[in-house]
Amino acid sequence: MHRRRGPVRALTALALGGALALAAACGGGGQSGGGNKAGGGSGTKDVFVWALSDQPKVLDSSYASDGETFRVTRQIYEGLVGTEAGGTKIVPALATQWDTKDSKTWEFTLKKGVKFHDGTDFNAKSVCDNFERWYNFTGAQQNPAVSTYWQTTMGGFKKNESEDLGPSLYKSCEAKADDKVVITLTNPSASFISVLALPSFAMVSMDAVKKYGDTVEMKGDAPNYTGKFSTENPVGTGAYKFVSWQRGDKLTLERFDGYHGEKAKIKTIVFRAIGDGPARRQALESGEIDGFDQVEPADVETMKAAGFQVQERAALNVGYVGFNQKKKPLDNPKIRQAIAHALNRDGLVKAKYPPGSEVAHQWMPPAIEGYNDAVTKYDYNPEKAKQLIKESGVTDLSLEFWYPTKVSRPYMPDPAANFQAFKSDLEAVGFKVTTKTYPWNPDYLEKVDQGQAGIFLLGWNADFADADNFIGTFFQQFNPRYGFRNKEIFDILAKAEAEPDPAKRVELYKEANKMISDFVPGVPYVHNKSYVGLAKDVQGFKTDPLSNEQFSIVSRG
Amino acid sequence: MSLLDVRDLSIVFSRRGRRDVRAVDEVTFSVAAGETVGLVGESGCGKSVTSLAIMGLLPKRGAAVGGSIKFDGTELTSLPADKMRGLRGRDIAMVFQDPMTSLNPVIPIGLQVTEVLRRHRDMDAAAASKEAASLLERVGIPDPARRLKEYPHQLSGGMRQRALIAMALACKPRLLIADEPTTALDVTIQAQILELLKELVVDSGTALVMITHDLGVVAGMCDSVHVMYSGRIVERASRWELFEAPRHPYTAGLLASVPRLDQARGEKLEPIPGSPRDTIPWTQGCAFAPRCRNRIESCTQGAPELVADKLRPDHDLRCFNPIDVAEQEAVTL
Amino acid sequence: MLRFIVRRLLLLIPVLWGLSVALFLWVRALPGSPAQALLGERATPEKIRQIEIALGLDQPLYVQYWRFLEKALRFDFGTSIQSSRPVVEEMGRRFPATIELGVTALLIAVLIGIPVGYFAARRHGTWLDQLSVSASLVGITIPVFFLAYMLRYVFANQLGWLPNTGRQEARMLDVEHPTGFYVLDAIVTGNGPALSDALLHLVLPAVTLATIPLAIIARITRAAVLDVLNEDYVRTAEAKGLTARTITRRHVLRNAMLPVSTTIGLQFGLLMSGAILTETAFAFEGVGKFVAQAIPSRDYATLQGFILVIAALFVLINLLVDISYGLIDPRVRVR
Amino acid sequence: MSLQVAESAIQQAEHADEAGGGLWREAFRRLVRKPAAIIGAIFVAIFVIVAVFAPLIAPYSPTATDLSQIKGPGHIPGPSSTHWLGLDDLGRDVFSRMIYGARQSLVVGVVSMAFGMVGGIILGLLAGGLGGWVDATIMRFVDMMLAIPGLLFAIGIAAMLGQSLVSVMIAIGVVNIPVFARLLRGQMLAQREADYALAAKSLGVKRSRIILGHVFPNSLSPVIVQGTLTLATAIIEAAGLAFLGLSGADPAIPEWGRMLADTQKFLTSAPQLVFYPGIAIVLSALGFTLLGESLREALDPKNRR
Repeated sequence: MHRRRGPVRALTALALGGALALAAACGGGGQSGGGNKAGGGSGTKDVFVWALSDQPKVLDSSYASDGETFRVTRQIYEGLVGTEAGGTKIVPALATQWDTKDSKTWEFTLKKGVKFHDGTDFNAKSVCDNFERWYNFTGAQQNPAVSTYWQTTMGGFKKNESEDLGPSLYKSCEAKADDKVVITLTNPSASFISVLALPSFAMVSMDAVKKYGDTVEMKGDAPNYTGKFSTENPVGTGAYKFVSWQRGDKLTLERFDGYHGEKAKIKTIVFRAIGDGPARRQALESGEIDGFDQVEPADVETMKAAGFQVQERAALNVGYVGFNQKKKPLDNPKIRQAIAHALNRDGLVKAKYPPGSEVAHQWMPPAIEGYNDAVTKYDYNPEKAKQLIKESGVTDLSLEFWYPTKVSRPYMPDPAANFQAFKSDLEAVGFKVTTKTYPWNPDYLEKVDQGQAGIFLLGWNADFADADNFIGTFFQQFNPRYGFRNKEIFDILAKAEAEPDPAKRVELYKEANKMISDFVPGVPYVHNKSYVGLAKDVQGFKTDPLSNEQFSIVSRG
Repeated sequence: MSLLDVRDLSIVFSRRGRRDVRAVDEVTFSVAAGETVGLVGESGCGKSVTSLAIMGLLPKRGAAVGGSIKFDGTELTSLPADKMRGLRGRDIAMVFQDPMTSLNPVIPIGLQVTEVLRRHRDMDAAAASKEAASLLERVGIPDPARRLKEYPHQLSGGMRQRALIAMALACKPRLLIADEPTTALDVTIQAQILELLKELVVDSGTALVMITHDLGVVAGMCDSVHVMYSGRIVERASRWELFEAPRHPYTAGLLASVPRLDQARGEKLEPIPGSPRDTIPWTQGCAFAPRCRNRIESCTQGAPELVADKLRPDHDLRCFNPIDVAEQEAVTL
Repeated sequence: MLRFIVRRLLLLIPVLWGLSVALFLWVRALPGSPAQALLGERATPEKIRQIEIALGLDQPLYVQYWRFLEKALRFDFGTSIQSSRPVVEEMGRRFPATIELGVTALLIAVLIGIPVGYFAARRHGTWLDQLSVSASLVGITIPVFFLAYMLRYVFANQLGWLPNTGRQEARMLDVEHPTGFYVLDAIVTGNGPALSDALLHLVLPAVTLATIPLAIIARITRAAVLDVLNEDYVRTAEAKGLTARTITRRHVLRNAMLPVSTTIGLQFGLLMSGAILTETAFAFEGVGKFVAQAIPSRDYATLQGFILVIAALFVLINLLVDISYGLIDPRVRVR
Repeated sequence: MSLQVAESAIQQAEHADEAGGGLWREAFRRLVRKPAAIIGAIFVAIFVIVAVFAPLIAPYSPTATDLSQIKGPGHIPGPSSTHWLGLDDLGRDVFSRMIYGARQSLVVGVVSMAFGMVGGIILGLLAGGLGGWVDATIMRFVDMMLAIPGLLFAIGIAAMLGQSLVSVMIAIGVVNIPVFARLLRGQMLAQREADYALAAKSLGVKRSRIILGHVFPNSLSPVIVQGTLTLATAIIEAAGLAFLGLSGADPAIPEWGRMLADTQKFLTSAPQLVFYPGIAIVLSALGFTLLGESLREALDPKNRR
């Protein structure tokens, strides 16, 4: 008879247990809430917690292509050259100086006494080994999703396994002495030195690569980094060395005491991934983290008011409304001009972008050489827009306006808001706007790049500070995205890219900017400042236009 | 002194937004130890409600009980709930109408029998289960040890009713109320169950209140019979009296609508016209008046009282125009 | 019973197979390609083609399906585009999170829902009953994520009693996760602060996720108890003079639990749907959030693997519910 | 002769139908006595009236932005005498957007419900009417659909169909198909065993006539109750999908679920923007739920007294 009572009794017991657990949880609440702060006090001076927006994908910089991965690898590795802190100028890093006569043969002098975290020496042989490693990538390593930056900048490999790969820009590397190395290219390239500043060209310990392996498999639909070097044993020369990575939890770095430069001030760096924007801000406010990137525009002022540090980062980006001239009536220049006059760029930037953001009038930010103050500007003028529409003689004023979802870019923190504002502007001057939207990646990017969109929201973040990285990538050849062929623009951009004389190059880009402005292939509207949020006691943090922020110079007061 | 004394019992149901319903009124009867009393009437006449009131099983809210119910001198209407619980199942037990639904389907028969024993007779598990087996045996369930482990759905209807009777008799109650104990059963089983009840009552000297709409049941068992209509007793007499010479037109109607062995061949059964719903409130007159063959004018101008029959002192009647005894005889002949 | 289980398990095979085909076709029918998803802004048509060949996406569909099935049978679902890790590894990381959240939510729902439903039924028609009925109605009609944000606003932003998002305080550094169930991990490693931290992080998401099942369980319990209270066997039990406790537990609750236990079993689908919203709203890195993100990012491998496993779990849980139903209800047991 | 008997059986069946009609009449009488039903009906009525007469009620355009009202990012003007519920982040009148939002939400609810109901009725009718292997196949299919958590299923369909309100409505509708199908099939199986159907069958009335003429119409009442309840869940589900980024293409067109989802980012700075659509959804869903539940109770023969 007792047996039969089992379930009910068990249920009662459960109920009791649950109540206890809840009570414990509530009781624990106060305790741990206090404990947080107390715990934060002890030893926090030597720990710096940074919130990433996503997990890093891999710890091998040559396989990486996304910002959050680079944010971690930048602390572990260094390249031959770098960019000056807070600026875009190329400065020495592992190479103290370099020289080239023909932009084809490059000679580097290396810093002496540099050691990798595993104790091996960094020298000319290391440099050649690294280049040979990249050059000899095979199989899945040749996948554009794996060696993205190598392929974008250097082309193909020693043995190209896909006919879609072009020839390699890299030819050979020769260690002339321990600290002298010569790299030879197949063609002259003035931008080679800028390329080397990219985080993907960081020097890694080849001993570690051989020891732990750097294999990659294409499995299912994505690369799986099976080599332990790439995920569990990254070894570089940076101020921090890798300690551990518990995926989904945290990634820990520690000061490298054998660092060749100034040693890191804070001993431990912890990276956490917090995907939710407001949650990152709240984590900073509650003292859980010490810093995060991409503060929401709306939060900048409130966070400052609450005493948190909000550091501005110079804008190396452009947000624009693109036109596809294959779609009518966008083939009509008057219509394009009309749209440019119809959009209230100032209103939007003032209302939705953080303070310090600039209204854009050309397709690259002012900080980059080649920017032209004298381009045609299209001010907000609905009357003029209506006038231009009348002049164009176009009667069918329907436009298909595209915007992406599931994305927040520095130049476009809230695409839907931009879209709604612009749509309202366009309707105000008489356009009939229909809406199309897709998730940013892959759908939106794919369809826009295939030329399916009419007018669309897009933008660009600089990989490196060069005009070619902006208007060169946009307009140097036919791009289905914009759907136009303008030989003059194509030609001048090609000429500028190949021009070895920097001064002449700048002039050509200035000229190009003017031509582009007159042609109106779209309406650039913002160069957005982005913001880093930091705890009150963080000192020495220096924002960088290319997001190359070194944590080694950070300390806590 | 009688074992159960019900005096002026009234039960009023009230529901928010509806008019109060007076389900039972002016009900007075008593049962002596060892006596079998029948409460007879069509469904809805208040007989089951009366039994629930005796058991103290009416809902606390929405049912107002008036008058007095005395059990062995104890007033039940004002007895605290826990005292009443101690009484129920031990001194007063009840057998319900539908054995199919009156047993808990998810626990074995055994537990349902032993739980009474353990509650009221302080038995331990082993003794209770032994006693339960003998109880089942007594009510005629073969292989009781096995049955104890079985669940209600594994038993036939008759078996279940036997099991329910076993539970009711487990503590040798002094009063047993059987509410239509055979209605839901096959005819062949009905007789067995009635026989069983009769036997048990005689054996143990338990007083029995038999609630039924079936005059056949009454005829076989009861010492005296109370006929109820629309919440009130309309006629009361000993079994013999009642069957021989019913005085109330309702009783007569009930009798006439039941086939009888002594009925002349070819004689038609006469159902009472209308349905129990065709009624008027007792405050306005006789509730049975709308269906009554003997209706006279005064029937709808005031309620008749329950008074002793002028002709037979042991026979109570609530009627302005009862059936003539002579007429009765004419009918029977 | 065993035959019943085996039969049901065998029935699982065609359902899962059909599902795998449907899933495979569905994933291919989604706009956008995984190659583009991998390359993002830097995609060019050449690079996309190169990747598609490498992935075998240029092969005919049945070949692709066969490859997928062959690997899936070996429990190899490929690599997630979102994280570049094997899908199976992601499952190992994310299922514990969701199971921890779901079980906590279900516990809350059951432990509060059943008593509330029971007492509402016992006090049928009183203001207490009315209140519980109205509250459960609101609980069912409030959008999950709205509730989530309201709770965050009140308890995290305004009052500061509970953490806003996530599963763990970012500054918790000395925490080991041998199992991935954070509460369990903290207990196993004897880490007190980690335990209270893990529990605190569970409170708001679990309450959010529990709301709808709680409301449903309370309603079903109330209805079931009301039904049972009107049953003849409860009257029989009363007539036996049993104590109120015995009647409640043995006769009322045991019978009322039949429909309630079925309902609890059916909450799995609701919990999973709720988990998608709850985890997204609380940045809780579990299955729901990962799958929800996988759809716009065209993480094919994740979608196929996770949804297949979720569906299999769902069917298995339904089977378990049927079996346990048999344990409570003898009438089913015999059949 | 046998034809006559058959006719009488049909008449009997028609009586059952009349009882059905009477059932609805009686249910309606019980319904108007229930306070829950009245409250539900009032909510629903307000909702529908606002939706239908939105252009007459709303003081401003729901879509025209006015950025000059916005001083900077994060600045959201609160309620004022000119804008009763304040402005949103693009300077639009929130009250007008709420009014027009009722319209879209009603459309979403009704269309998704109708889609699911029609689909479910077709499947249920085939399964319950034809029986045999058709029934088995359809029910396996329905089982498969039910094996995927509802919201996940809806996301999947909406994602496949692309970003538009139509695909959201189809997605929600499809998810509800198995619910309706099961309900109708179960009810039809029960009705087929009902006395009048058995009688008609034993008299050789054509099966299709019994099923289409009598069994089917007599099985519809729980389906209609479920339809009312689905109106509520559809609006909630649409909000859930919007939260996950699946909703109409144009965010300018106000729809409560979308508004609720899109304003989450202002929760700390302007909680009122979140609150209005949230409350509107809860109240309208509550209205349909109360109505549906009361209807269910009123139609339940157990409650007939």
